[in-house]
Amino acid sequence: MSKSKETSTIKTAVLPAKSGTKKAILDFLKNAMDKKNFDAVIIPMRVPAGDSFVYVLIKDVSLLKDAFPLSPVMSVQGARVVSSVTRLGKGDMKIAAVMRPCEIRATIELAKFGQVDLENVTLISMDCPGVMPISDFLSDPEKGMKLFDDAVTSWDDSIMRPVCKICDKSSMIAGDIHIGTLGAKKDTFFMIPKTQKGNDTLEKSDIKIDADLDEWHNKVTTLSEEKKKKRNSANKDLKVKTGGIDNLIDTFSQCINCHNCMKVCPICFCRLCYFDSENVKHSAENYLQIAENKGSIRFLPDTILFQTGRMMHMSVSCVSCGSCEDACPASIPVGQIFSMIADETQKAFDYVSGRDINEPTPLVAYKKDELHEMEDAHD
Amino acid sequence: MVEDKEFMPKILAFLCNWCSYAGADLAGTSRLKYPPSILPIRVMCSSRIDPLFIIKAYLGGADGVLVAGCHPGDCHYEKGNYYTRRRFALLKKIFEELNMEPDRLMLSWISASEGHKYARVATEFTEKIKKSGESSVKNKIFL
Amino acid sequence: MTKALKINKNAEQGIKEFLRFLLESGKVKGVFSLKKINKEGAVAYSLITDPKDLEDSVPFYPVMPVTAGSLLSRFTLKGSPDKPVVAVMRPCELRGFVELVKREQGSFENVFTISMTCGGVYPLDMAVDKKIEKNLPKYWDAVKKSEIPADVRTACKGCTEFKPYTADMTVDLVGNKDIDKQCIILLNTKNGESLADGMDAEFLEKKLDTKKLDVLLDKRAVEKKKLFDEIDKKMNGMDGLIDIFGRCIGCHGCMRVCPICYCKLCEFESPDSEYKPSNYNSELKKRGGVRVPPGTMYFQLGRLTHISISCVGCGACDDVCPVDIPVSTIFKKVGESVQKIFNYIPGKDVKESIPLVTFEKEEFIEFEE
Amino acid sequence: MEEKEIHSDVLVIGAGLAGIEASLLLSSSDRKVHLVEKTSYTGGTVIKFEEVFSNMECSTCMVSPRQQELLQDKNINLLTLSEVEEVKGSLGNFTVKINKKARYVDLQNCIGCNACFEPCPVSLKNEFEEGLSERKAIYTPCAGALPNVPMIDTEHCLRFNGKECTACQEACMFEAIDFNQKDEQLKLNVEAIIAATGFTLFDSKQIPKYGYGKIDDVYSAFEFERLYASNGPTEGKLRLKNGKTPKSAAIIHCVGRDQKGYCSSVCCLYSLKFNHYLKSKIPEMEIDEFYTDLCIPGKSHQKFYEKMKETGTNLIRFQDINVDKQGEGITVTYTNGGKKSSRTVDMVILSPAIEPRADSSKLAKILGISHDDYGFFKEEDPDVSSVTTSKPGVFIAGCAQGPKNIQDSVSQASAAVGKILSQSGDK
Amino acid sequence: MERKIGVYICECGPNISEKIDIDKVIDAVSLPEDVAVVKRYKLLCSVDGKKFLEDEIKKQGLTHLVIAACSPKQHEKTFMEVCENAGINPYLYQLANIREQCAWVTDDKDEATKKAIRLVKAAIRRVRYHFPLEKKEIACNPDVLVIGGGVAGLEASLQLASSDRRVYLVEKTSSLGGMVDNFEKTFPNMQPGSNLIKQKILDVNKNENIKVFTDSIVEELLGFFGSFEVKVKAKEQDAFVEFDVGAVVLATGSSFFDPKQTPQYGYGTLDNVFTAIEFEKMNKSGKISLKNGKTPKNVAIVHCVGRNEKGYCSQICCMYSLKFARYLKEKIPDVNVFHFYSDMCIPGKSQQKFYDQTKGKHINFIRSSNIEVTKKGDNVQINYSDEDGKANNLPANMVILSPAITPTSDSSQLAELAGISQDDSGFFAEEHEKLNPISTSTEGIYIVGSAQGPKDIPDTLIQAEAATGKILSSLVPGRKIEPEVKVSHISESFCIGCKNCMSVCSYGTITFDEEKKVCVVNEVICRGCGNCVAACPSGAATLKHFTFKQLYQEILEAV
Repeated sequence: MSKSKETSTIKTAVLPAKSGTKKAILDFLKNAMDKKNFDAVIIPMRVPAGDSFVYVLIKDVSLLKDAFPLSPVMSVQGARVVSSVTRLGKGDMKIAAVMRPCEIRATIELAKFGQVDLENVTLISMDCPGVMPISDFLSDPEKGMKLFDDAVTSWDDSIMRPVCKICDKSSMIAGDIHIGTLGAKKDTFFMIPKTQKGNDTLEKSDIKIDADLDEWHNKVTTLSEEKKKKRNSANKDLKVKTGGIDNLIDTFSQCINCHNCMKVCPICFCRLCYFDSENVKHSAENYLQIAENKGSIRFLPDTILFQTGRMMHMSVSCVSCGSCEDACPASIPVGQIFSMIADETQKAFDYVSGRDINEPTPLVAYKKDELHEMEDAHD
Repeated sequence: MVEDKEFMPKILAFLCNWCSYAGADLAGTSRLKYPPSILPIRVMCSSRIDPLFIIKAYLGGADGVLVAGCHPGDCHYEKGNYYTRRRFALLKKIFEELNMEPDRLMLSWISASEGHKYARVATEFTEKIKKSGESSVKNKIFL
Repeated sequence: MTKALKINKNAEQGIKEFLRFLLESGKVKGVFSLKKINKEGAVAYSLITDPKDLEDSVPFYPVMPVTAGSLLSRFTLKGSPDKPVVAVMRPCELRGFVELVKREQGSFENVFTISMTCGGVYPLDMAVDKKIEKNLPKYWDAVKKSEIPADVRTACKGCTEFKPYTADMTVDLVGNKDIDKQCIILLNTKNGESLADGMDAEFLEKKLDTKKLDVLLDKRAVEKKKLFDEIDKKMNGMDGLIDIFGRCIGCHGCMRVCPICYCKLCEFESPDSEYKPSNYNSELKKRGGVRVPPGTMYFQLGRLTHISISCVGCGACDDVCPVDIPVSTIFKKVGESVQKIFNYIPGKDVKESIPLVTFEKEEFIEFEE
Repeated sequence: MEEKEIHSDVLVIGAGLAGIEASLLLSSSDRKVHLVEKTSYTGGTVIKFEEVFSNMECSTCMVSPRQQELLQDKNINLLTLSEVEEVKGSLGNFTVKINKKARYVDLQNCIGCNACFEPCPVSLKNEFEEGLSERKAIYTPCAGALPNVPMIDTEHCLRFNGKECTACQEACMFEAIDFNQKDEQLKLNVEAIIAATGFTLFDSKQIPKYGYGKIDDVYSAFEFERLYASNGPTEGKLRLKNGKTPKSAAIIHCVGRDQKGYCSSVCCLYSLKFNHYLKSKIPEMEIDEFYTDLCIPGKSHQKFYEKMKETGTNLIRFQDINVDKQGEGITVTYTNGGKKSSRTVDMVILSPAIEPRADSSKLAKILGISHDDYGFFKEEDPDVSSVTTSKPGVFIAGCAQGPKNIQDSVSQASAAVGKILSQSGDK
Repeated sequence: MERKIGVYICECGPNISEKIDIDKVIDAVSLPEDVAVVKRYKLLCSVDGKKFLEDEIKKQGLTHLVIAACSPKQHEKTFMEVCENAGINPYLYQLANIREQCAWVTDDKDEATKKAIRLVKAAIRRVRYHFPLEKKEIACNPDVLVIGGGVAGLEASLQLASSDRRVYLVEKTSSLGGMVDNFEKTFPNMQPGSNLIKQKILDVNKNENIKVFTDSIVEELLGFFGSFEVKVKAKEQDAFVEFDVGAVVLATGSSFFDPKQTPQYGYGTLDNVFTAIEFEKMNKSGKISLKNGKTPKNVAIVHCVGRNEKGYCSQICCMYSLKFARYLKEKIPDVNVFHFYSDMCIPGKSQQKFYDQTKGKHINFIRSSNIEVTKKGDNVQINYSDEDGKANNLPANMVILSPAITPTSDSSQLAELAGISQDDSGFFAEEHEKLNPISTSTEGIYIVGSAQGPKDIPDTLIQAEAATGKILSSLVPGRKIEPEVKVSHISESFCIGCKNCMSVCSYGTITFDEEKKVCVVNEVICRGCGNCVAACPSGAATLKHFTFKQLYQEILEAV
């Protein structure tokens, strides 16, 4: 992947969207496929029952018309989708993946872990208003559609996932091309190439990249500043609520160890999770011993171990997408908690998950002169 | 211009090496004729046929799946086909319950000397499938 | 007539007293029971060794965070306890465990079981902000009257197997007017009797009042029929399945919490089930588009072939499904019909072998053509 | 005649189940085997059968894997259309003369496509099918015969009767048909010999009262086997000569027992098998089993008998019996304990005794072994071993030694191998 | 190394080429990049054809081979050899049967061609997932354990023992000889039974390659064909003798039905009612007499005692009952003998002659049923229904009961010890009733004599000799065993130890590792049916050359 440029200096294309951005994006994709710039597209599509949206890999252009670039829900995190398509080989198809910024960031994280091969994939992100909690949408899909459409125009995040409400990276450009709607004049939108690949793609589609980016940029900056504030205060409250082992235990007291959070997490890519492996299974006598030390133990005992262990494994790569919270049957605010932790751990390594594919993940790299605050003060 | 031929189903036939595959061969050496719809897949024993294969074939768009083995009691491996029969019964029942065209699945015992039976089964099953028409699963994308 | 133990306290206090007796007398080393584990009153299964900790135990609390069957499997998989442990669990949980034991995933060695005539449990999402707590009076009232408590799990509403098969002891709850005065524990087995032996309480000959049970049975049967008829309308072939399972997000939570699914690594998460680029190519060639990740239907159908024969209809899968797919209703309906053809009742008898690893020489002729 | 000399280890005569078993065992102990078979195919009599008692297993499925194994076994030199003409020498060093008749079809080149049948102008009754269907002068006995290579019946082939016919040769794309093939005289040196030449059935014509050969729809056991066989002349459809489906049948046991003077030990059982055949094809059929003493020895056979009884069969004991044509039907008149009674049926199946092959005494002479009063090869002493003969190094197995079921034939075959291998192992 | 698949289509003269448009097939399957070459040839199985293939494989540097020709039954091996000669692993090839199951059964040439294309494509897709399989060679122990010192065990031991093969003969009683030793004479030749046995016992005892254990039982038998570990324990001792063998012969004989279970015969309650074996002993002792020392005048011999109870005909009862008549005639010339029988079962070429010779004056045959023996004064009386069902009776001094042959009381322990199964009657179950009557489903364990089912001495000897045939031909000293290559394998990391596979396996191939709690396949005895694979829910079990992937890919291409 080619060297990325500083956002402020790059140019953008401005495209017409007479009959709505959605239509315009689909037209762009159609045309790109007709031109053979892409052989296939990864994009959300509404399921026949209409009660959800899932990702499909489309080769037949005629299917595009039913596609839904900006779906109201995130049933599966896009990173898992790209991984499923490319993990065992880049294949011989050039693929465009139209996803949300957090999905693209997770994709890039997975690429760093060898779970994704981006050589033939062009990542297209877009300004994200957030997604609705899937259960909210399910309860009344048609109402959900309506609410979401309004939210897209009003940019009101009240119906979105909790983590979306405090997401300060909803317009972060991490992929090859970003679709900007913020700050765009009526009936237009931006197509912002970030990488060489992005540039070439647009050029191959005869799209001029001459406009500059300020309106979008300003709008995005103010928005993310706002969100950052909300985020910090939200995290402060959350810390109070969940900080300290007792609070933590209380918070996870409803956990039923179904590990759904892990299964849907775009970063948890292990085939067999350590916390499902033989290593965590013990003999009855062992369990009884532990119980006898305390008078009684909750069974299974390792809830907190699992949660903290998972933080260890993935928080530096967490993209705060909130899929885990959607999938939790015990309505634990797991997404918010992990997102909060992620902020801290990533700050510690001055790392932003999915920001840049050339940025190694913190735990497989080191700097000679860092993290002294963690060291023993005197010596 | 291509004149559109009548619908020729795609039927997978899982055949055990010792009886049914030999029976199918005998149909050949006896020059019996049956529709080209049948595509044989050879396994050593019908008990190798994991119900998942049949599901895969069905989801993959097969219009029909035939499972054939030695007659009960004749299994080259003593009792394999008894298990085959149970697994098939299970799967067929599931398909019935889901109203998922159970008639697209068929179990038949065909011995090495039953070339005629193989040809007959192949023909009749094909006719049956032709009546039920092409499997709609072929062009589903939300599987 | 079986022996029974009568403790003159309400059912829950009574059973707790009995459990305390078992721990204090050293007859058992530990007790498996639901227990309040924090001030919010969250309830989870616990392994209790200290009598004092029985205080917070709530053996009959109408919620099933995890099926005790899976837990006991986990508990005994790597070796049974040296001394007896007693577990209080619901009939379906017990049947689940029996199925697991048949698959070598656990053992009854030194594991004694107390079960009950079961009124059902509330779905998990009611466990938040004390919803269940508030419902308790209504719940017990319904149980007394052999009625189906409002808002219990769908699976429970239509459950006709609410009387345990292999429990060492059975607590008489359903249709029992006196549950807030007395606790009747039937001692079904030698183990049961020997445990109860020495308990300072009244021993008597008693058996369950089948009439009262049948009252509930009939109501449940009606509910079940309703459920099945409803789902049957939806299960019309592949299109129906796609409508039902289309929104599945592939978390496989249903499999993870299922008391029958016991594999280290599910076949549908194994390398064999992964798509190579070539697989995608041929799929696209066939259909023009393909859902990613693929294999939603393959997973559901495959899991049906793997577990429907042993499905105990506990409903854990419903509870855990983030997108409210009526998993248990489907698995239970299919399950019951396949169990019928093998005339097999999962969890009824630990010595009865699983239909798919045995056979009759003359059977299922009707499936051959 | 040209002469060839081959050196090798054991000679097995007869490629039926016993011969095959012996050959495969010897081969797996790295012995070279010469397997001499009189006919053009392997498998012996059992491949005539659709199913075998008492578990009604499909016999083709049972035998063909072994035939395949046999054909692909490099240690086994299969000599079809061959007969032993002379045996000299003794244990450890026999010299055997073999007359190998020409097949006129090359075993290497022929791929078994059977393209040569159709053009052949000659049509004859197919002996393998008991004359119930036709074959050409170039033919294989039945579909699926192994080796799947036809032979030319020079007795009827026009070309070998002075006419200029090359129809089959022209039809063959593989230069497999070679009219210039010659009969060969082979001389073999072998250590030991196993004679497993099998049996034939008593010819019911010798007893006119059974009406066999005179009355339609009176069948001998072999005919009925082929009638029922799914690879047989009627594809297994049971029809009367007039094309109608039989409604009733009589199965008559012990045909020729008195004449032969022994109980053939398998007739009762294969008669019960016939009963099963009939019921499986025509359940509502009325069946009479005429027997004298029911002989169903062994641990697994009575169950079979009882199952058959459940299907509702008339078991009739007789001392004397007569079969006559009676209008449409066939009347079976019999006496039991002096009383005379009769039944009328659509078809009659005769279960004749097992007897030695016509040429068995000739072969016994060649081998230098004796045969008993009935013509079966004579064992040295049944209490020592029923596979050793008066001549060291010459062993006998299967029905050539006496009537027996498949199980015992196969056992004798491996017993003979046991004898050979333990003899030559040093003691 | 890069995959290079070669596809060769056999014209089989006109057989394929006239029914299938081979060139169309070639075009259709040539596309994929890893298909290096697609060619047609007139007859691949011919000498030239094989030569052509070998050269092609070498010249093109092929890694995988797909042949489209006739049935694998016909020529799978042929082309495997070609692969080996050309230096590629024979399991890296797949045969598409476009003759028997395509060209020969399809009228329409277009359709046949389409089908052929699918078949060949499926084969190509499958072969991509093939991996090389290597033949294994396992050293084997030629020694043999024989359990049971009766006529069968002795015969087997004598034939097996040689300078390079030790035989261990274990007999649970104190002496060799077994049942036959009780018989004064044996039918039909009326030779002294001892002749038969004595010499064998002498030979066994003086054979230094046979180690005899009397008064001993086999305590433990572990392992598999080629290497069994044996523990033998002498009665009233704790010490074990341990040794290894390659094969085991079970010649543990049979026992008799106990007439006490059928009171109507008065056995045990009435004097002068004897069982067959009691009579044999009495006769061998030299004098046949009644309890009161008198000589019997009228003797009844009752056939088929216990037949209905056991549910099978014991095959030899009629014959030894006739023999008893002979005994009686020899010792008491003027005795009257009455045979009470249902059906005279005298199968085989020499039996009827014996029967005819036995028949005659004073020896009567009464076809009868519902037999009951009662007391009548000092004598007994046999009440019976005759052939027409009429009730009738007959007084006698002595009654001899001919009971059915039954499995020995310890046969179920032995079966468990050896890991073999028993049939409904309790006799050891053979692997295949016809083709393998002396083998069991556990390879290397053989069952001979009446332990496998009722039979006479000649048949017993034959089975003993047959067992030596099997053993001598498969366990050749110094030669290795070559087990099947296409066998099951269970992945330790995925196996959850539910034992489904063990329950469905017919050959005791799979064992359970108690340490790791996983199932393990013994590749030496696996026959490769794949039943265990379909029974495994975790995908931990797989069958080499018929793996999930291989079949699954074939399926996907086929549809």
